[in-house]
Formats: sequence, structure tokens, C-alpha cells
Amino acid sequence: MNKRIYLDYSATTPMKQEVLEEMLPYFTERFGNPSSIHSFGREAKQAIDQARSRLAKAIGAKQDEIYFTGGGSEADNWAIKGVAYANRDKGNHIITTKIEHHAVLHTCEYLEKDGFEVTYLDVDEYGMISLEQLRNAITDRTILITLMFANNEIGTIQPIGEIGAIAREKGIYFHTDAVQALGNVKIDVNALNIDLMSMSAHKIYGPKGVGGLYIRKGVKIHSLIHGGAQERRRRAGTENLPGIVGFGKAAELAIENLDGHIRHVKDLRDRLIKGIMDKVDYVRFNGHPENRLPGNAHFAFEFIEGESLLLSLDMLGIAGSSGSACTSGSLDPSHVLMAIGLPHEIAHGSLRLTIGDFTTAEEIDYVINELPKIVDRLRQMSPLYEKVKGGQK
Amino acid sequence: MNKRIYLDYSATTPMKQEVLEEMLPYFTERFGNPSSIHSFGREAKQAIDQARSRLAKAIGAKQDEIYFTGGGSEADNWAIKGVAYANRDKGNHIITTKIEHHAVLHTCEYLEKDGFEVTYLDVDEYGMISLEQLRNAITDRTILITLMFANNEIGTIQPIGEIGAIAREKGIYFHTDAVQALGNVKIDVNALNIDLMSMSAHKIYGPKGVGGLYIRKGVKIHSLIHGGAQERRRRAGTENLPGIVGFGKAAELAIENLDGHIRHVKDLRDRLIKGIMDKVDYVRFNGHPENRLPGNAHFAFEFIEGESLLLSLDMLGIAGSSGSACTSGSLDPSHVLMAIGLPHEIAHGSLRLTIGDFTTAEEIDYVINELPKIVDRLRQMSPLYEKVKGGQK
Amino acid sequence: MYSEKVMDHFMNPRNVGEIENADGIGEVGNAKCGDIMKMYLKIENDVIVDVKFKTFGCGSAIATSSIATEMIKGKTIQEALKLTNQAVVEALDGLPPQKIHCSVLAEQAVKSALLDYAKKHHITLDELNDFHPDEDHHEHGEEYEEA
Amino acid sequence: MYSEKVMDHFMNPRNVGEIENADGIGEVGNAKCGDIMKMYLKIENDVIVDVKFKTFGCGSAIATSSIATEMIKGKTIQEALKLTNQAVVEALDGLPPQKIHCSVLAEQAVKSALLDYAKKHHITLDELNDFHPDEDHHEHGEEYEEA
Ligand SMILES: Cc1ncc(COP(=O)(O)O)c(C=O)c1O
Ligand SMILES: Cc1ncc(COP(=O)(O)O)c(C=O)c1O
Repeated sequence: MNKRIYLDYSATTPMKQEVLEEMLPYFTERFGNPSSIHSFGREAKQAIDQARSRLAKAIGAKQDEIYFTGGGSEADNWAIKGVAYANRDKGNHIITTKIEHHAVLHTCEYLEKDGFEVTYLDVDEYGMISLEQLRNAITDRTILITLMFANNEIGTIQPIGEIGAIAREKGIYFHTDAVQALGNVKIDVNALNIDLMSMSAHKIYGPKGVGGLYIRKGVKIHSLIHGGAQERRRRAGTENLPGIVGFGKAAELAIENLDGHIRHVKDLRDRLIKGIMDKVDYVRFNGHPENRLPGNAHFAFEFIEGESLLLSLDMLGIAGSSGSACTSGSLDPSHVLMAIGLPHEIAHGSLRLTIGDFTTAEEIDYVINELPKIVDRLRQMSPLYEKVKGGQK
Repeated sequence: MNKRIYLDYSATTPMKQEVLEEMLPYFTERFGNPSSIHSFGREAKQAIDQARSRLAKAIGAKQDEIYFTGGGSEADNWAIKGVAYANRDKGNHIITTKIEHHAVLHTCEYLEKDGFEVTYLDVDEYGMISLEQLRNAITDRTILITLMFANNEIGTIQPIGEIGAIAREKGIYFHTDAVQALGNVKIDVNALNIDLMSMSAHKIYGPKGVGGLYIRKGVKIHSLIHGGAQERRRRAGTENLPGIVGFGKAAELAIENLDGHIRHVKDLRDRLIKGIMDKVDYVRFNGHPENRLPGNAHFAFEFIEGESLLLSLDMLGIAGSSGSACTSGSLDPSHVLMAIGLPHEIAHGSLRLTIGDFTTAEEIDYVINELPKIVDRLRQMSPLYEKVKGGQK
Repeated sequence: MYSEKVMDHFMNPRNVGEIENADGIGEVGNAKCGDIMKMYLKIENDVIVDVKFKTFGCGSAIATSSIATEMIKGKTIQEALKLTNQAVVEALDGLPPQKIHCSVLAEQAVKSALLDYAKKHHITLDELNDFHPDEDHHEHGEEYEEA
Repeated sequence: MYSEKVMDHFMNPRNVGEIENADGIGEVGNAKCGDIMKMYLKIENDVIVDVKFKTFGCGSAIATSSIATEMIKGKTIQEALKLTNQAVVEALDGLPPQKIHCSVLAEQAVKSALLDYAKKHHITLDELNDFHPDEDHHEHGEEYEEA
């Protein structure tokens, strides 16, 4: 396997060279603990301050509303548990959706065991929530709406501004998991009335193991990690100095290049979609046609199963992802595909290809050329395909 | 300031070159998400497995008893809250000490607000707990003993084996915060009857923002971070791949060089202590004389205040740390210095110098030469010193 | 994740296809669960002279089907009845824990086809008295996170 | 953390020392809290002709003492009484929030010394009627973690 084509940018991204270069001095030379008062500590503190201000700028926040975490999942857990426990006196009801990332869903389930009530909103076939259902779900016990900005599987982007306006009007905290949206959509936490927002560096060409939580000033929240007075006493632990520096740089680059990035990945994405839809029968395209992440293409190929598709692609050096149950070892296909109403057997044939800054048109053309052959080969082996072959193809 | 002498290795360490080199490919080339099934994912997964096995080897654990976290504080929070909530049906009593790191203390305080009862054991003037007091504190509601391996301020090492034996005999889970001990003391979790153990990479020449929790097989514990199925479903979030690789390498190096490391830092530490004690009057040496971290020297200089000492050292390029209230902006000196019974005014004059692998004899001699002059200068300014000058000096 | 043996049988599956007028046909699994195996047997004088399969499923579902056909081809019915999922797993140099159920499915596909043969030919195969291929065959391994 | 001005006054403090037979001596703070400032005044014709200090405390305690002595030297008592902690902070180009209390202490040290002078010389300084130097002067800033 010589050629390697990475089309799994929603799973994680390679770090950009500029990000690595910005981080490098902080491993071995400028390695101080930001809490120390000596020169090593002070230069570390300055670097963290700069990163914080870069991130704040990227989302229209104030610098002291940005808190660094160990990743997107920690940010989700912190936002949801932190707000739930700190506002229990006001109510015990949380509203979310059926298509959240597990970091949100499993946190909500954990809270349900501890006396909270959670409403899981439905989505339509494109993965969109209904604002009306949201409005109807709100009770006087509702303390939090946690609703993802953009879905990691099918790429659908929710009407965050409208949701924020509803939450603000009702005086309910609004948290959004923007792990997939950051760097792919313009975000202004004030214009969108977002109170808390989760982010993750490794999805925007930054380092793994660093995330951020935006917390609007005045939001009542408990800490998830207690201890030292770091992060304005809200998130304990020696700061991941190089990681935070890298996150800051990645956020800066993402915002500087946002339009160019969107154009690049969208062009390639549309080329990919067209190429595949033209050449393959019995394939569905999932997610919202317009309101979707610019780099996300999500297909379901009938009569075949996602993992065998992924493996076959992998043998050609093409890296993709699937929501099929077989990739996760569980029985049911992804909860997202179930929520948009895809029949099990079709959901099993899903393939997510996500495009990024390093993707080239040649790579896309290669995939357009190879993927139909793989689909065909697997269908030839499939007992489901033989049933339709005669009649329709 | 040309010369820079770092004597704050207990706060954080510079990363070793070997560690950085091991990490580098995982930022930009081998950057896959370990949960992905394609080749990028598989090579990432392999790297994590290797790191896990290195860490397991370093502490005598099985590979599937090692869980990676975002740092030592997260490990402490997870161990304590996780065991507390998962075993609430058995009891609500936790035993710890007055000299724990804040990541343990503040977590215990949080649990107290939620109905748990916590006994904070005293320590003697050397910072040692009493095994008898520990035994007497145990009730039939005790579910967890969390007791640090080695103290981060004064360096005192507790009789972990005896404590582990008591916990095992009584059928109580035993967690130890070994953040300072790892790489400085030989640790075998089985010989010491440790059930859970917190670790942090940046204290052993590894990267910041990565830690580990050892969880003995069979221990009942809740997750702290819910979501994806990473870390055997116990700690969600995309793994900090380069960080974990670096932690693995750092742990391997630490164990390989353990004896040499201990000899090196202990020799320099003893040279420093002797040099200072010989040249300065009215100075106390804190912590246990023998059972202490090999690189830890902790002094209290009477009549002067720690921050002004640190600043003066910093102007010469010497980086140290203090338990004085003035470095933290709080009123009271560190809880550890209070617990060993140091009077406030003496605790304020504390200075921690911690020695590491890159420290040289020349650096130590420089400090031995400069520190007494600084102490003298500050004492000349001190209204407390003038009172003793005439009579005794 | 997968052994070379598995990948070989996945990429170059043996005996893919159908047999017209097969003597026994077995189909196990269902589309909802993401795997269906269909097996065709040609039997002469109690010997499996030909076998073909079609599988809808993951890599290991295809690989287990493929190797199972190899393991029973040329064997007598009695020998084929002895095929166990463990033997399939071993022949593939192992399977990840969450994929063991595929080997169970392969064993069941063979048995279903033999049962079909027995029924059609009014033979009783005592070994299959307790065989109920429609029971849930899934064994859960660890779940991995979609990334 | 500290401005250059603070570091200059910390490393090169002005007017360190004692004045024998001082006309007024003020001491504020206590060892328990980690800072004590002692100020000595020489006063002739209502003018502070000399001032010295000794301080036990952190960098900013020393720097605020030092600059406070500079700010009142050569001034009349009435002028010195107008010294505020804000003026001290400004003269030092700012202090971190958790160190503001040092500037309060410096102001109080000056006032204590003037009060002592007034008492010794049986003068009433109306400006000091409400002055109670023993009240807690600490204002809490953010707490930083020991590393
Ligand atoms: C004893 C002890 N426990 C826990 C911690 C916290 O570790 P981390 O800073 O990696 O969160 C530290 C260091 O800061 C420590 O010294
Ligand atoms: C929508 C969404 N939320 C949360 C996460 C979790 O982020 P992390 O893996 O950094 O913990 C991810 C990615 O895995 C994601 O796609």
C-alpha cells in the first residue's frame, strides 16, 4: 500500500506544520508550569494567555470566558453535569436530541440515573430538529438545552441562532457541542445566544487531548475536575501548555482561512458526491442537502455492509468511516442513522467520507474511480443483491 | 539574565529529547484516531497499546489495568468520585490526610457537600501519618482510603505498603496519588496492595496534559468522563495519541534509569542542603530526613518571606517554589506547612528547591553561593530580624 | 485488527456464488443485524462435492463464510457436522472478540444447509436435533467508539 | 507578573533602614499574615525631612514600602496624609489584583507613623480620626495554585 488517502477528517485531523512549530519550544525549553512565579512559569503563562485570546477571538468571546479542557468529551461532560448540578435547585429537566455525540448522550443518561429528566428531541430525515417540538418540550423545570451545532456523522447543521433565541427568551442555559462546527462554520457566541460551547483542537488541525469550553460570564456551573486554582479556579490540573498553544494557533489559522477552507472542501465534496451518485445505483445520500458541514459526504449503499466497504477501501489506502454496527461491534447501526429513519439494513451500508484541507482533486477522482468497483464486488457477493439484480439492473 | 537554573522539577519537568522524538511522528503523519478501523487508526491503536504496556510494566500492573487521563488531577478526581459514587451503597466514609494535593482535598470537600463523610488524618512534624490513627479512623462505612504516596511540597514518603496492607485486610479500596512518587520511588502496585493510583506524565520528563489511573481489576468505579468507548469504555474522548506515546516513553526511561536518577538527584540534593545549612542561620529543614523524595529540599528561612526570596532568586535566573501565602495570594501559608505545625511566620519563609536529571553540581554550587546573600539582604530589610540581630548573631 | 488469514479470505474469498439446483441451501442471520450468510451445497454419496456462499456482512462475516466452505468441501456430511465455530476461528488465526459471532454464524450456515438437505431427502441427522439457527447468535465483545 | 517599576523598587529599594530617635514610627501588618511594614519619620517644621522603612513581606510589599517613602519624602504632613493606596499602585505602574493589599498596607504604614508623631507631639490630625490600622487590610485576588 503506497498511496494513502485520508478521508476521515471528522474523526481527527493531521496537525498543521505551523501548529507543530508553534508548539515545539514548549516541550523542552519553555516548559515551565504556568502557575510558577519564576521566569519559566511566567513565559508559560503568557503563552496560555495568548492562546486563550486567539480562541476567544475565533468565536467572538471574551478571553476570560474560555476554559481549556482535556478534549471535547470533557467539555461536554463538564458543561452538562456542571450546569445540571449547579442549578438543581431551579429544576431537573434537560432537553437534548437523539443525534448527539455519545459524550452528550451518555452524560445525559448518567444524569437520568441521578434524578434528572431528559427529553431527547426527534430529528427529521435530514437530521434537523423541529423548533416547535423544542418549544413544546420546555417546562418550568427545564434548566438546560444541550443541542449539537453540527452532527459528526451526517454533517447536518442545526438552526443554532433560532435555538439560542428560544433559550434566551425562556431564560434557559443553552449549551452546544461545536466540536465539528468549529473551523467549518462562522461562529459568534453572542450573535447566536450560546451560553456554553464545547470545542476540540484535534478536529481543526490542532493537537489531540486539548479542548475548550466557552462559558458565558455569569453562568452557574460546578467544576468537573477539582483541585488547583488553574483556569480561574474552574478546571484544575497543570495546563497542557504545548497543547493549548497548539489549539490557539489552530483556531487562529482556522478563522483566518475559513472562507478558503470552506470553498476548498465543499468543491471537493460536491465533486465526490456527484461522481459517486452518477456511477452507483441503489445509493442514498444522507444528511441535509444544504445545511451541512462543508467537508461531509455521507452515503448508504444498499445490499452491502459498511465495514467490508471500509476494509476494501483501506486495502487501496483510502481511509473512511461507517456508522454500521459492525464497525463498533454493537448490534444496531449508529443512533444517528436510526434517528433519521434509515432502515437497519440500509444503515448498515453507510459510508462517511470527510474531506479536509490536505485533500486533493486527484484523491477524490481516485475514490470516484475505485469506490464503485468495490461496491460492485461486494454486491456480487451479497445474497440481498441477487434478489434485485434481475429486475432492475 | 543569561544563566537559568531550574530547581522546580516537582512543579513540572522539561520533556526529554527521547520522549519528544518518540512523539513527533504522531502529530502530523501517524495522526489517526485510534478508534478508526483503517490503517491510520490501526497504527494509532498500536502506539497506544505499546504505551499502555510500558506504563503497566513500570508499576507492575497488567496492561488492561492502565487508563490514560488528561492529567494527574483528573486521575485523582476520577478515582475518588468514581469509587465514592459507585460504592455509595456500601458506605459514605472516606479517609484521607491533611497534606494531600488540592486535587484530592477539594474533591473530598466536594463530596462532603454531597453527603459523604471525610476523615482528614493528621501528620507529625515530618509529615508522616500515624498508622494507628488510620486504623482507628476506619469504620464499617469506610469505602475508600486515599492517601498520597509522596508529598509535593515537603517530599515526605508515606508507608504505603503498610497502609495498603491495612486497607486490604479491612476490604477497603486504597487509592494513592503517586504523581510525585512515580519515577522517584520503586512502585509495585501488587506488593503495595494499591487498588488505584494516580500518575502524571509531566512530572517524569513526559508531556503535560496526560496522566494515568491504575485501576485494579474488579474495582467498582464510575466514569468521570462519559461518552465514547475509549479506554475500555471507562474514559471517553479521543485519546491524546502523541501525549500517551510520550508518557509511555517517559515511564520506560524513568524505570530504566531509576537507580541512576535517584543517585544523581540525591547527591546534589544533599550537597545543596549541606551547603545552605552550613552557611545560613535561622533556617529549618522541612519534611522527613530519610523518607523523602530524592530530589526534594525544603527550607524555611526565618524573618523573611518566600515570595521575595523567589523573586530575588529569579533575578539571578534561579527557579524555585514556595509554600508562602504570598505566592498564592491567599492569607495562609500552604496547608501542608500548617499541618506539620510550622508557625505561620516561619512557614512564610519557605523555599522548595527540587532537583532533576538535568541539574548539575555547578548549578547547585552557584545556588549555595548566592542564596545566603539573598537571605541576608532580605533580612537586613526585615523588621523581624533586627530584633534578634543584637543578641544572637 | 484482523489476521492476514482473515484479510486474505476477505479480499479473495473462495467459493463465492450460487449452485443451481443445490441439494441443500442454508440462510442464517438477517439484514437488520447486518449479516446474512447463504450457503449452497452439492452432495453426492454423502460427500459435499461442491459448496458456494453469498454473504452480506462485515469483513469477518465474509472471511468466515469463505473458510467454512473450504473446510467442508470434499468432506462427508458427518465430518461437516463436526465443524465448530472455534475451528473456524482457529483456521483464521483468530478473530477480535466482537467478531466471534461471525464464526458462529458460519457454523450455523453450514448446519442450516445440511438440515435443508436432510429435510429434502427425508434423512434424520441426530446431530441437528438441538439446532435452532434462528436463535440470537450475537455475542457481545467490547464496543468501540465511532470516531 | 510585576511591572518593571515594582521590580526596580523591589531589587533596589529606596530608604531602607531605621532612623534613630525618629519623630514618628508606624508598624502595620503582622508576621502571621506574611507582611509587616515599619516606617520611621524625621519631621522638621511639619515637613518630612527623612523617612526609612523595614519590611517583612513579598516583593510588592517591599516595593510599595519603598515607593511610599519616596512619595512622602520632602512633603508636608498634610501632603503625606493625602497619600492613597491607589496613588501607590499607579506610581508602580500597577499591581496584580491579589497584591493590592500591599499598597493599602503602605498607605497605612505612613498614616501610622504620622499618627505616632501626632500623639508624641500632642497634635490632632483630623484626617486620622477614622484611621484604624489594625483592621484587616487584605483584599483577596485570585488564588493561584502552588505548582
Ligand atoms: C501530588 C500531586 N498530585 C496531583 C497533581 C496534579 O497533577 P496534574 O498537574 O498533572 O493535574 C500534582 C501536581 O501538580 C501533584 O504534585
Ligand atoms: C460532535 C462531537 N462531540 C464531541 C466529540 C468528542 O471530542 P473528543 O474526542 O475531543 O473528546 C466529538 C469527536 O470525537 C464529536 O464529533
